[in-house]
Amino acid sequence: MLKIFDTEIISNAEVSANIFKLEINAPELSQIAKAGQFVQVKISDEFTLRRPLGIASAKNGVVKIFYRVIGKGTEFLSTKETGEHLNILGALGNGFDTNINGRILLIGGGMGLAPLLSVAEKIDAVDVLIGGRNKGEVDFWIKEFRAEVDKIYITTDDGSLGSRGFVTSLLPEVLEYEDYAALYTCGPEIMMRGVYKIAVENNLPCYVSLERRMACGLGACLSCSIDTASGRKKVCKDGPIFDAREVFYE
Amino acid sequence: MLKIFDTEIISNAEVSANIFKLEINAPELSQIAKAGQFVQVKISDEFTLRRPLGIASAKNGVVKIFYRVIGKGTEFLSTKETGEHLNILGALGNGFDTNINGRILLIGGGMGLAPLLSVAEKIDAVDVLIGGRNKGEVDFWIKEFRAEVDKIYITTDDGSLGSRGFVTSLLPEVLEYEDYAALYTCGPEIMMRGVYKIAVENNLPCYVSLERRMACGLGACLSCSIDTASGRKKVCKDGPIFDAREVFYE
Amino acid sequence: MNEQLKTEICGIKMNTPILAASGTFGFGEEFTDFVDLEKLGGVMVKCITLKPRAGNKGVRITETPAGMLNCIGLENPGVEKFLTEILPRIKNKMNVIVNISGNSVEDYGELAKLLDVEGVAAIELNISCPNVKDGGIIFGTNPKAAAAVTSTAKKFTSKPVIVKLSPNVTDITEIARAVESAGADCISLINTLMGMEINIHTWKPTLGNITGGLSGGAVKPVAVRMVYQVAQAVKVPIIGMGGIRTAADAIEFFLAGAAAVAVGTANFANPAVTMEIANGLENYLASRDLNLRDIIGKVKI
Amino acid sequence: MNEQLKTEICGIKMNTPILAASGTFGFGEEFTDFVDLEKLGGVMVKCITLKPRAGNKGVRITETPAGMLNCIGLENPGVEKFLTEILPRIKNKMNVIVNISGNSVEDYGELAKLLDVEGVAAIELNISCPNVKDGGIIFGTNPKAAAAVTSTAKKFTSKPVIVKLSPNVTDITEIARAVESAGADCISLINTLMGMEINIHTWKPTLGNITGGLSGGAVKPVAVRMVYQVAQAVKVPIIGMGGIRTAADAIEFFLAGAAAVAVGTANFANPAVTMEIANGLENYLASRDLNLRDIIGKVKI
Ligand SMILES: Cc1cc2nc3c(=O)[nH]c(=O)nc-3n(C[C@H](O)[C@H](O)[C@H](O)COP(=O)(O)OP(=O)(O)OC[C@H]3O[C@@H](n4cnc5c(N)ncnc54)[C@H](O)[C@@H]3O)c2cc1C
Ligand SMILES: Cc1cc2nc3c(=O)[nH]c(=O)nc-3n(C[C@H](O)[C@H](O)[C@H](O)COP(=O)(O)OP(=O)(O)OC[C@H]3O[C@@H](n4cnc5c(N)ncnc54)[C@H](O)[C@@H]3O)c2cc1C
Ligand SMILES: Cc1cc2nc3c(=O)[nH]c(=O)nc-3n(C[C@H](O)[C@H](O)[C@H](O)COP(=O)(O)O)c2cc1C
Ligand SMILES: Cc1cc2nc3c(=O)[nH]c(=O)nc-3n(C[C@H](O)[C@H](O)[C@H](O)COP(=O)(O)O)c2cc1C
Ligand code: FES
Ligand code: FES
Repeated sequence: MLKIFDTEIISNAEVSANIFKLEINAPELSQIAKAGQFVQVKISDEFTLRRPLGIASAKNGVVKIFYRVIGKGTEFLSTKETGEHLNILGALGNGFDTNINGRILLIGGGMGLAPLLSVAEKIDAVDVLIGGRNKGEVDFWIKEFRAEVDKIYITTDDGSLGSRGFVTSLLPEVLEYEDYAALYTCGPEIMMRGVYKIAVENNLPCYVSLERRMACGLGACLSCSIDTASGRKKVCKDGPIFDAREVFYE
Repeated sequence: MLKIFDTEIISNAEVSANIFKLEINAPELSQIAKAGQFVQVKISDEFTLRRPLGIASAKNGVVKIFYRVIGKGTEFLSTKETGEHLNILGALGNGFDTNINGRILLIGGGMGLAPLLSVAEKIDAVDVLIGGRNKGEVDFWIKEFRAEVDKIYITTDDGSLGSRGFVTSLLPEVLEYEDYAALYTCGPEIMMRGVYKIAVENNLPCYVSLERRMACGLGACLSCSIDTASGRKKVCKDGPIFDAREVFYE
Repeated sequence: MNEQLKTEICGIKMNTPILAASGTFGFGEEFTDFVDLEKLGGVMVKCITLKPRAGNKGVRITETPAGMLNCIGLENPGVEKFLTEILPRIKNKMNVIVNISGNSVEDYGELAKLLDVEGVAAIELNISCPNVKDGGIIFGTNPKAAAAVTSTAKKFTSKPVIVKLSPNVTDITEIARAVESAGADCISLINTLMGMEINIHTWKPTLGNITGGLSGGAVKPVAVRMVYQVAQAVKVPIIGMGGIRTAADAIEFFLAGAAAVAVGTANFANPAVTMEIANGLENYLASRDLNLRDIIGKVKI
Repeated sequence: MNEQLKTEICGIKMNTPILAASGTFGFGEEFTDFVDLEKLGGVMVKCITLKPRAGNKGVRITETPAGMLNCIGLENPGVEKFLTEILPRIKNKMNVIVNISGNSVEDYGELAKLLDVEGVAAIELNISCPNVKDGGIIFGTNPKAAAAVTSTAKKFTSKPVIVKLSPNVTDITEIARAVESAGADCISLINTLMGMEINIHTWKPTLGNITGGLSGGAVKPVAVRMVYQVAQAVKVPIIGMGGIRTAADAIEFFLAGAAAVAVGTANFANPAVTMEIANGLENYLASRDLNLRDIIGKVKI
């Protein structure tokens, strides 16, 4: 059952340069939301389209979202203040499987860590490999993940925190330490393809969270259609979580 | 010298049903503004056009505006709060002559009282004839005019305050009590025409403040052009104040 | 269901004169959490072609001032799958109006014939596509081509044929008259205006297809004007669309001459918007003690 | 004045490639408190006709989603008064580009001749007006009529002739090619899209003239698309306009193929906007170490 929720903003604060953490009061949504699902946020009456944002946490009636200001919509969103209302459509998409047997490794780059946080929140045996451009971009993620995961591995492009390089540089090493049942990844497509390649080499299931521009978010408009090994799919409805084999098949 | 002012809202409160009093901090504008001039208010980035509103008072660095909520622009304006900024273009138009010898009678209907208040503020020998639909619509005007004029005459359509009827019903009587040097009027066009007729009968100069839809407010776009006895004129630049003989000549 | 809003357009009984525009409402099912599909006058489903199609590559939508551009293209599962898998699922839930596109006049005929089945309320000819077989000109920009498509479709179906006009023309009334003469039972308009956006960082067109169709509030004044012009030019009923977001917008179209209206882009901002428009229209009429027919085409000139 | 933005278009030396669009900027003088007129590439003054005209009656403008409709009509003091009273006042302050309108082909010729005087930088033919003398069809919607107006104007003036295209056509490139062949030195586009609004309380069209011209942000995607199409079709320089509000918008037009741009409706929200756009453009180019010519028409397809 999808719904439009009239929620109230608890807080909307910059946690790193141009990255905001938004907390909204949304009891019903927080109950029904599955890890890896997303919402369509109405920015204001002046915006023709809603903006898709991942649910990073849904707990105790509160839904948390992390977003980067990249254009007009997210910029306007960043000006909203505590107490203002936010119209939200959700929860959308399929979500990650949170009933898997065994330990899961979450691998996220940049804002891709948002949906992974909601997975960490839901399952116990879970570690995270965090990638970012620099210390500032990963620091707040570390704080968010600390309580939810066992191990945190960190890479930064500039080496200002953790090991220098990309998540794909560190991943093979991480996979040697520990046996994982599956890899869940979200971030730039090139990163996810890299992760998938390593997953294949290690014979591990790999699930990815995809991003496409979306209008309806309901599977109606075909803005977000993609080719998969089993035909055309809609990222908003059939995804955003896909078995990497389905989408990176070529 | 016209300017765009970045002003701060001191208050923006409903003073009667759907009528708001807006006070802004605008030292320079308040210095240069002449009675009867107006400003073009930028509602927000989403509005293509500014909205013309009369300067009702310009004193001690504060500019006061009274506006009725009638459409999208004024509705949005009414949601602005103390401390928010307001982008204002002004001061526009010619304004009333405030150096006239002798007593002036101001005759205003509804929101037409706004520019007349700025006249009352600037000259001493002045009375006002206030017209409105009902008590609620004139009460706050009485408060505003009290300190600025000598006599206040009141009519309401429903008789709930002052005499029942229109300003034009009471006007002939008022003109009997006192000798006026001129009539300044602003309000619905039909009312102003009525006032002009009585002025002619009494051989009195009559100045009217006109309203037309405006885009530029600078005399450039011809949105507000009118026919006058001396050719085409622009209400925004050649007006909004006109000798009634010029505009009601037919 | 409110009686006041019931209407009938070329034989299609509608509970309200509010429809969902093709390409924005899927097959209707996607909106069941927000919309009582029976309360819609009909759902103009995503365009159907003879063969399944994947549509355009790359970015397919972008937001523009008070509007959006789309270049979905003709992605659809093809008429066969529509008839066997989709139609049976949806046919009893709403008036199904099937929007069809072809590469040639014959395509339209074939589609019209295949769709002449129970459960299809009407077919809507999307003529904003190029005549691939015959020079590539857009059917909807040429009165002869538009008429040819219309008369061919009419020949092969017993269903009402709605012809959906492209606004990218010099004289919309010329096309409207041409399709009326060719037998159109109803005219719908407007389809999208052709537009383009360029990304100033990458210097590439934002959309995968370079250009796309402009829709949403931005186009409303153009749509109202065209509905008004076409209403003066033809006798068949008109389904008006283009930028409708509120009941007030819809009423403008009725006054301009539309017998019904369709809502497209506004469904994205608010999936329940069609219901709100129906309610708003009902209130407008009730508060003035009017029937729907009292406002259709009643703009005072 | 920044050297980077200097340019020359059909012989007109411009300090920046940012112009003010006809009808939105008066005769330039009205904006001197906000704009350094010399910093503009030119001011396309309000259209001038042979005789003085009063324009349309009734309401002349209304705001629409991200845009506006206007039906000012051709109000102007007439060419004589323009030449004797206005031109002497403004000619040394800016590049004066005179926008002209006529009721017949001959009118354009006569105007072109009368305006072939010192102080006029160029004339711009507004061909979005009806050929009153010859059936009433809009010059700009017919390639032959557009070409006739162009060649006649060219015959009677030594000034560069800019032809301003109407977007209300099926194929903008057809008109562009026709006026280029007829001798146009430059093409400007787009003029306004024809639109309409109906007041749902009074049931009357909002505008005194029933329909009006749509401009502002809403039309930008259509304008960018048309500039792009015309740039592929002709060799003469293009002055692009339609919905430009920011430097980013202007850059889109340059990438699409405009050699200069004009700003219209945005002057109303911000009378200093042309200066802000010029500065923004300068920063964009400087930060990338580019010249203006490095971006013109450089959209990557
Ligand atoms: C399922 C999903 C979940 C997402 N979750 C998050 C998240 O948790 N945190 C976060 O920071 N971002 C997330 N994004 C990306 C986010 O939607 C965009 O950054 C945002 O829409 C940009 O809007 P804008 O108006 O600021 O940018 P503009 O560039 O002005 O937007 C223009 C249009 O493009 C679309 N668009 C632009 N960038 C993207 C993008 N990367 N993905 C999809 N659409 C885009 C916008 O929605 C809008 O329609 C997610 C995207 C999807 C599809
Ligand atoms: C010189 C001048 C001074 C004014 N002073 C005042 C004042 O002090 N207090 C006050 O309440 N109102 C005043 N008005 C009227 C005020 O401008 C309109 O009520 C306001 O613009 C309505 O905007 P809207 O968006 O709410 O209405 P909408 O109807 O949504 O506006 C649509 C368009 O029409 C224009 N418009 C609508 N009504 C009017 C109108 N009556 N006059 C001019 N343009 C209109 C708007 O500016 C806008 O461009 C004045 C008008 C003028 C010309
Ligand atoms: C994403 C999208 C897809 C569309 N697909 C189709 C289509 O397949 N067939 C068609 O005839 N019109 C299509 N249209 C046009 C709409 O049906 C409608 O005519 C147009 O968008 C104007 O209405 P609106 O402004 O309310 O959206 C599409 C529009 C959008 C926004
Ligand atoms: C109020 C107004 C008056 C206009 N008058 C003229 C005119 O006299 N001649 C002309 O060629 N174009 C005229 N135009 C069109 C503009 O010059 C411009 O082509 C159009 O508005 C698109 O640009 P914009 O969206 O930046 O306004 C007018 C536009 C407006 C808004
Ligand atoms: S966003 Fe509409 S189908 Fe996915
Ligand atoms: S509002 Fe532009 S000339 Fe008066």
